[in-house]
Amino acid sequence: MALSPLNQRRWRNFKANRRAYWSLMVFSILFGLSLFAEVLANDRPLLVNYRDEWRMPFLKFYSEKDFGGDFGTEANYKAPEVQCLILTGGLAECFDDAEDITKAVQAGRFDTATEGYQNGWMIWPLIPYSYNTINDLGGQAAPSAPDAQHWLGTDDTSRDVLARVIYGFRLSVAFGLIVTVLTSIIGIAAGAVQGYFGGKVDLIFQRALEIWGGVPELYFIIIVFAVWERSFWILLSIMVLFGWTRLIGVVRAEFLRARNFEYVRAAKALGVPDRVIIFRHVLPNAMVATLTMLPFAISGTIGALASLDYLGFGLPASLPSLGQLSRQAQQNLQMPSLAFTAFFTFAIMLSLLVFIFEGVRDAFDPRKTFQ
Amino acid sequence: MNTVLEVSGLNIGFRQDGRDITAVRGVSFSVAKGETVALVGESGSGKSVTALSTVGLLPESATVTGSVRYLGREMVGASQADLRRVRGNDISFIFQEPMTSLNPLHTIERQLAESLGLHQGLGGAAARARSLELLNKVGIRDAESRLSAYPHQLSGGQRQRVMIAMALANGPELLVADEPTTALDVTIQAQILALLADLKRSESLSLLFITHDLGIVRRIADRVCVMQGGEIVEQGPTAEIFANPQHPYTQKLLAAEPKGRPDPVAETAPVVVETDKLRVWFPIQAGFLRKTVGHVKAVNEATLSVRAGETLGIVGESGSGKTTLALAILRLIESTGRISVLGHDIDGLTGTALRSHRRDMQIVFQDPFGSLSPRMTAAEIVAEGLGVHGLEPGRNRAEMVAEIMAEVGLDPAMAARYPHEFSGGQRQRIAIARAMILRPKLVVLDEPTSALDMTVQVQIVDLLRDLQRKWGLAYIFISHDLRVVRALAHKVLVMKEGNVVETGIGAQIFEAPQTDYTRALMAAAFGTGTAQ
Amino acid sequence: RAEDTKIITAHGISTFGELKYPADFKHLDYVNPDAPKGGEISEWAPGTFDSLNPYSVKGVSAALASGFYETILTGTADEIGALYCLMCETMEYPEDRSWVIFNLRNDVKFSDGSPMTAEDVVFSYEMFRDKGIAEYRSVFNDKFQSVEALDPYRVKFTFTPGTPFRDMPGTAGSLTVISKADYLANKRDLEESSLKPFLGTAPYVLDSMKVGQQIIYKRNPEYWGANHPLSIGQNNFDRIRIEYFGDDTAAIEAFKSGIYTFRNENSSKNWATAYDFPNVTSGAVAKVQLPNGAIASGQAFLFNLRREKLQDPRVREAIGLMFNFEWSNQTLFYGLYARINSIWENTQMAAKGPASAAETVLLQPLVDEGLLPASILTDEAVMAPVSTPDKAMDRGNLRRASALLDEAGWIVGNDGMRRNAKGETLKLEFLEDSPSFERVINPYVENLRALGVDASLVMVDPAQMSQRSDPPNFDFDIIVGGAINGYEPGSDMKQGYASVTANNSTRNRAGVANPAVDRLLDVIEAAKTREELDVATQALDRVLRSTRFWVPQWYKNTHTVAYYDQYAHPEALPPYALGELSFWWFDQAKADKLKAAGVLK
Amino acid sequence: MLAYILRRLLLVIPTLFGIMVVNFALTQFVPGGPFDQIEARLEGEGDSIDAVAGNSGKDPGAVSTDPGYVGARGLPPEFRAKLEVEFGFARFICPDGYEGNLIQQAKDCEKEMIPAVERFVIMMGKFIRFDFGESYFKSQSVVSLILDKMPVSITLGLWSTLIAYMVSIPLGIRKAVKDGSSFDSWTSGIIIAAYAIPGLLIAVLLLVLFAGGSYWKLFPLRGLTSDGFEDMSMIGKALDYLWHITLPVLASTISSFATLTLLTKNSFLDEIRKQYVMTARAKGLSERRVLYGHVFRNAMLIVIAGFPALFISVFFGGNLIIENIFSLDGLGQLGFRSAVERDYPVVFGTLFAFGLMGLVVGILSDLMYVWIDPRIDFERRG
Ligand SMILES: Nc1ncnc2c1ncn2[C@@H]1O[C@H](COP(=O)(O)OP(=O)(O)OP(=O)(O)O)[C@@H](O)[C@H]1O
Ligand SMILES: Nc1ncnc2c1ncn2[C@@H]1O[C@H](COP(=O)(O)OP(=O)(O)OP(=O)(O)O)[C@@H](O)[C@H]1O
Ligand SMILES: [Mg+2]
Ligand SMILES: [Mg+2]
Repeated sequence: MALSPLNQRRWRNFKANRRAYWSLMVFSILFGLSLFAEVLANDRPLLVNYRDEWRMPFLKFYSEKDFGGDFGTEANYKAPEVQCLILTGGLAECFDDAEDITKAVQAGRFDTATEGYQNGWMIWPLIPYSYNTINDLGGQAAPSAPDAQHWLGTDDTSRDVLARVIYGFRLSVAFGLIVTVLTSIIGIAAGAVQGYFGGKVDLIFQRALEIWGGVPELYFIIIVFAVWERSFWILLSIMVLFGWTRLIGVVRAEFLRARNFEYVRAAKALGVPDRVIIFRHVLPNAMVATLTMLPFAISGTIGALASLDYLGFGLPASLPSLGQLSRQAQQNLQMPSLAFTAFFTFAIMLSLLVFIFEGVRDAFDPRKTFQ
Repeated sequence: MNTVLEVSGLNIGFRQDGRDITAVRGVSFSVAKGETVALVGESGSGKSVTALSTVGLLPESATVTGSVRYLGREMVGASQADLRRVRGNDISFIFQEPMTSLNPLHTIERQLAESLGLHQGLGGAAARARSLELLNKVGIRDAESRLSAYPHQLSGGQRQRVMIAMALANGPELLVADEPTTALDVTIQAQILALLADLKRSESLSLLFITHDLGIVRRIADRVCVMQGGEIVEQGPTAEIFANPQHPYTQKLLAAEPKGRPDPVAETAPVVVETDKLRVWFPIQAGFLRKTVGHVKAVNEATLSVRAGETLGIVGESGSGKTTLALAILRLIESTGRISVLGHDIDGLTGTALRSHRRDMQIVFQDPFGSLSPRMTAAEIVAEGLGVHGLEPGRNRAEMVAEIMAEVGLDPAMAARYPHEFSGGQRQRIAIARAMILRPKLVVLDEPTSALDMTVQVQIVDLLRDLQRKWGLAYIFISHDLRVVRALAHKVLVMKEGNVVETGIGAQIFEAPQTDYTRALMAAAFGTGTAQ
Repeated sequence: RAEDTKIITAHGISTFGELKYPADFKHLDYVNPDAPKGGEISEWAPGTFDSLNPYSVKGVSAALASGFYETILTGTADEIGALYCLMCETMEYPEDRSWVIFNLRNDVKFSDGSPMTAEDVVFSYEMFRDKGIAEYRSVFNDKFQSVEALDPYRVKFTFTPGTPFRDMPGTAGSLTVISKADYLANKRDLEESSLKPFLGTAPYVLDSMKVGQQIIYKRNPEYWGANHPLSIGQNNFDRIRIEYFGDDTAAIEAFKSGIYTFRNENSSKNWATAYDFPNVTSGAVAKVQLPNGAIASGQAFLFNLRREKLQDPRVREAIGLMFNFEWSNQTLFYGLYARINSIWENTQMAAKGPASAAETVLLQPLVDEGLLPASILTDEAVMAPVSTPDKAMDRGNLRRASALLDEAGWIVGNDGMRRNAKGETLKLEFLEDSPSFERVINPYVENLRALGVDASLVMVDPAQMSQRSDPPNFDFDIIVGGAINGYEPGSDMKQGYASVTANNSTRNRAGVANPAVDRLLDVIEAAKTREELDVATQALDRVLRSTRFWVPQWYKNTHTVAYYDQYAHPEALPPYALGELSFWWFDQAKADKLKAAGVLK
Repeated sequence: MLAYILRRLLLVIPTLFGIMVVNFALTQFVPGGPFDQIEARLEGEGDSIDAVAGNSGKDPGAVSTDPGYVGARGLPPEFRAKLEVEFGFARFICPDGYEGNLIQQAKDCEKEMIPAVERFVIMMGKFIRFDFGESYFKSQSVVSLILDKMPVSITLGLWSTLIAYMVSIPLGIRKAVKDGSSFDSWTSGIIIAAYAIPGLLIAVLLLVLFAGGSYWKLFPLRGLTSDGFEDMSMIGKALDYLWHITLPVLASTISSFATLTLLTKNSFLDEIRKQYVMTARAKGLSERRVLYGHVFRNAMLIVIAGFPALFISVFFGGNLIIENIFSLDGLGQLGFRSAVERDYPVVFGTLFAFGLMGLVVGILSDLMYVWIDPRIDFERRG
């Protein structure tokens, strides 16, 4: 896609702001990586060689029976019995003494001539836990401190924090981005129309907004959740429903002012349709607030999700959300690793976003020059 | 005679989208106490930036090297505190674009009083009295009631006079005046110049005067510097330069004058625009609740008509309602009275219905800077109308933009710049290009040549005439420069205080003005103005 | 007719049989009769308060707000079902307990010094009947026929014929008595919240309060009953101070800095991690576990037995097998809890081992009628399954559970989910409103999913929770609830387990409806002696547990308390109360030491 | 303008009515009602605020079992009927000529439920006279309840708004002036970090660190005033008050710097290079006066546009978490509690009162736009 000269200039300007440019790179890489969370952190191996057959459990369902076990339910790859079965090609002895056999096989001490033995192996992801894997802590209580197994420790349900951060980052950022994009589009459009046209449109629309603003979110959520099951998309819709009004005030104010400017009159004289005037002439000059707010809107949405969690109306309990992490941090001050993780996750994410949007602002600022 | 300002080896460059542009190269000149130095030259030659550099007012993107000394103190690279001490009190500024140079949210009174308070410690009633005095001096009528006005409620010329009043408020040593009279009618202009001459005499005010009006230069300047392409190509005492210009550009400049007379229009040519008793009254509001306490009768019952291929010149003193009338005709402000364009009554139309007529009527605003979207490039601005009304078949947009830019004398290579990266005259030409690219039937030109040097002015006048000949355009031409009006206008309409005092065939009015007012105007313009 | 029946006159009454303390007892066994009086004890309470009227649904009443009042009879902490005369000299009742007369003491004084008479008792009765919370209203309206003052110090309660009289004299004696004169004179209202307490007779009166933050009670030096045998060695503190905190962390911090001095810890996490501050290590704060002989709550996951998929006991057993209490206790609760096996855990009423002979007598007929399987007579009482504490998933239990589900027709499909013949998955939704349960239920859900059960946790808000879990909706699969129990099970057990209540009682959320249980409930209600009751309850316990209507959870069999070391308690604590506010006492010497050490101000 | 203001004022009525209608309609669909709440209370179930108050650290458990409970089949019908009448959900229809206390003698009369529409009309009738009734669960009128909670909310709201503005605006301006410098970078770092500390955490951390028994015991743990406040001198009172509010105000402010500062910075950046600023400089004004005297007013429109919303939210929204942690009794708790407990008189009363206030503030803020920028009007355009 070819960029217009102006956009090229903007892109150059953006790149000239090193901080913004690198923030964008880092953020994209982080988010990109988190899109592959299943490969990074999973309690199913990436690749299993069982009796010379290659299987990819992280993509496909295999029952324990498929590995010579006795349950038809999904193989629990973390269980010593299953690991032993895979390594030995399904030796029945595994049911009795899985751990010893496993050790023996790994140390090469195992008698390979044993009836039915066939060597197997499996490749684990870097972080061999998923966000909902319940870990055994060998006698410790959850939340546990960071150690070699769990680099960021475990949470109060004994799940791996790092895995949850990775999955949570993906979920929360996706949630935040979608909500913010939708609310901003709607909010800016609504604010723009109100501020630009003024008069009755403004008068009536504003009243409608005031009425909408009076709707108690909590009741609304309760009602919605009484009817539908709690889910990512429902929560997202609710957030959009209540979030889109946030930007309207500032956008409207900026438009009320900007519509009086001479260049708007000039555009009108040219016969430019209102729609185009709004988007091409006024909006770029009325974006300050919007661009400033956006990074905070994204992290604010994630935060709002946390407070909803806190009140008991958040995402389904089984999903990993960053909000939950901060709640746990607050309730488990005795385990500072949780607080640190929560803080750094939010701080890094937010700084990246703020810097990116600072760059965007600069890119759109005609008078900004870089040395 | 001691030197007040000494500029030597001044270089100014701008960073623009990663490249360096040199705007001023090796400029050196000096201004002595009580001396008036005129800076003349091509539009875009670096006059304004040179002037701005004297007190360090250039934008961040500028790099300045060389030396500017004010009373022996180095100004280039001086600290903000030092600069501040000099600004306003010692060196005052009149900016080229008065329309955008006033704080839009402060009243006139406040802006004036601020200067007074800052350097003279005047406050309250004293400041008010002094403000009134200043406004009267610069010829603002009914100054008392204007004090509480905001800039947007003033006409272009009135704003310019406020600027002048502000600059003179503190009795500066050196006044840098960047085209201070462009928006003023001849009578006021004369009054201002007299005022300056007075100050020069009584307080030995030094003046760095930038202008395109060679008449003025001849009248008030002691010395002249001629700039072209960022360099001073020639400088010397005024009389010498005028009598014996050395540099070819100077010669060309002195020779240039809008010449010719309008071609006659066929009686049968269709009427393009017609108004009947057009009236615009602005409410005067007072108090927090903004009750309307009276009206500024900006335009009273203006009736006019323009045919295809015909030019209607509108002249009149500053603040007489010319701009307002123009805006009203194009339905850019609310008005009462009939307006018909190409036979359609457009006074009741709104929205799309009105918009479909817009292609046929275009306007060049008096305030070109304000009328350009700050976040769009020149190319986008010029091309915008094409996007709305469609391209001429078989041509592409970039090509058309380049062509029209060349026609108005702009380098198409500058098309990717933002408006603030141009000089005043260049911006004015962008505005002209934007209007002309659409080939409308009617063009309203509100002082389109005020910021242009003679050579470009001639070029623009020729262009306008060409286009008119070729496409049968109708112009409404507002200007204070009566020579340009004479060169272009078939008919002339004279306004005063919102009323049309006289209207008629151009030649007639110029030759035999009917009213006293017009007579005075003519006398000021042709009699005293150029007689010397 | 009165002459026909024997009238019993006594200093107290027990539900069954004898009272532990004779009429002339000097003091309770578990108190220290020589305990010094004085000092202050302070505790915390969560949230705020805005009322001192604990008898209204309005307002949030302050902690211990009912401490201003006494009842005619009072119980002790080492005996179940016994009530002794506090404000009466003696009580009279016929053998069938169809009425009771209290001979009031004439030295009982309200805290303003005015005497308490029969008139106040009748007035209190009437007030609670007309304006009390629903609980009182229905008892007083339905079960009391009349209440009359026979003379200024004699009051008679007659019970409505047809009600089970067994507990009625006790219920009557448990009436809180407030002053009529004060109530009328000051236009008080039992239904409204108020910051002025009614006038009562109790040993403590209001000292001062800061609404919502702090309330201090002080011992009334003029207390009428200071030498009453029931109060000897009790009410030892001069002042009882309650500090309110909105937040648990704030509360702990307040304890650490000595803003209050006694803390009964209810969080295992705090117990394990919060008590490592200097005053604990130095011994200035004592951190002790004291035995708790109280009955365990019947806290459990309750199945909704009305759901078709949950009607097969094998399914319920399989689900129960997947709850790994041992792992949860170790990993989530710092090992502080004990497992509940029986509904009457921690009492002699819990069924143990194979049915005893006495139980068999009760159970045999039910087996004969085909209401119960014969195995109930021979099998040991069902115990909660034991799992490994080290692994969240116990493979042995998984195998057993799998077998059970296979047997019940829930077969594992190609996706690892179990389906029945109709192709439905075994959906099991945990409905919960308390976020603190999330960490407990989530591992359980994961275990269940590993079993092939389509389990999930659904969080709702409290209002929705009660709407969905209450009659008539009962719209849940499994919730956390309490299986009701009690020291003296009686007619009230029907609320929890009888067929008639299966579809309309909030006490029987599980929807237990089993004819054998119904029959045993009748036996319990009719029990005449403690032994009969014990046996019948054991039998009921055995039968109920065999139905696996629940997945029992845990209870705490100790009191975990921490306090600034200036309090002392009798060597042997009674089983049913910790009693820190009443029979513990202040040790001035130790307190002085703490003060000297700068630990407390 | 006057006409516009009049129009706006008139529109307040239908708007407020609309807000009430929507809310009333919504509450008809909310599962659970005040009666469920009373039932829950009688069953001794947890306090509504419990889950939210950090008390969720408590172990799951302690389901109360109280064998003597008799309300197991829900509320006894007469009691419920009485409550329904008291709460305005029903009325008694009594035989002709019946005299006496309706509520006491409920049994003689028929209970009739009042249809929702009628209830709404009755309620609005009272609200118009500013009669907001009495809470279902407290023997206190809604008005006095709100007044009781105001000190806390005003304290938190006023101070945190003030501090936020007083810090953010100068800071933002400075950042704009020094855009791109290292000062700009590290201040950004700090305010972002402050924003990033999860809201739930900051209050607890402050409490534990600066008020708790383990680290520095510098500030009190709860409340707005100490014991014996009444007896203090004026200065003592002021100091005591400030001492108490330091931590809660800090906790509620710390995250608000980020947006406001950056907003200020960015709007300044937009204005600071405009032509009129050059004029101001050319006058020889000091940088401060250029920034505060000229740019400020031009740049601040949006900062001010956000103000009414902020005002409403800090004053009437309360801050549940901070109120809880510092044991303050403010509107945050009241609002949440009444919503969860379905204490409708409080819910609607606050909604009406604050809704009205919000609308008026809305009008004022629009007028403020005009006052800031006289070019602004609200006429139809386009
Ligand atoms: N901010 C800027 N960035 C880039 N180029 C600029 C900038 N400002 C001015 N220029 C260029 O510098 C040159 C000199 O501009 P200047 O405003 O001094 O012209 P001028 O002589 O005053 O012309 P005019 O008579 O038209 O006002 C012009 O070519 C202009 O395009
Ligand atoms: N928005 C407004 N509100 C109030 N008065 C206004 C407004 N706009 C213009 N005026 C007044 O109307 C009168 C006519 O103004 P107009 O701009 O038409 O003058 P002009 O003839 O174009 O003058 P100039 O030659 O100085 O540009 C002036 O007195 C001006 O002050
Ligand atoms: Mg210039
Ligand atoms: Mg004009």
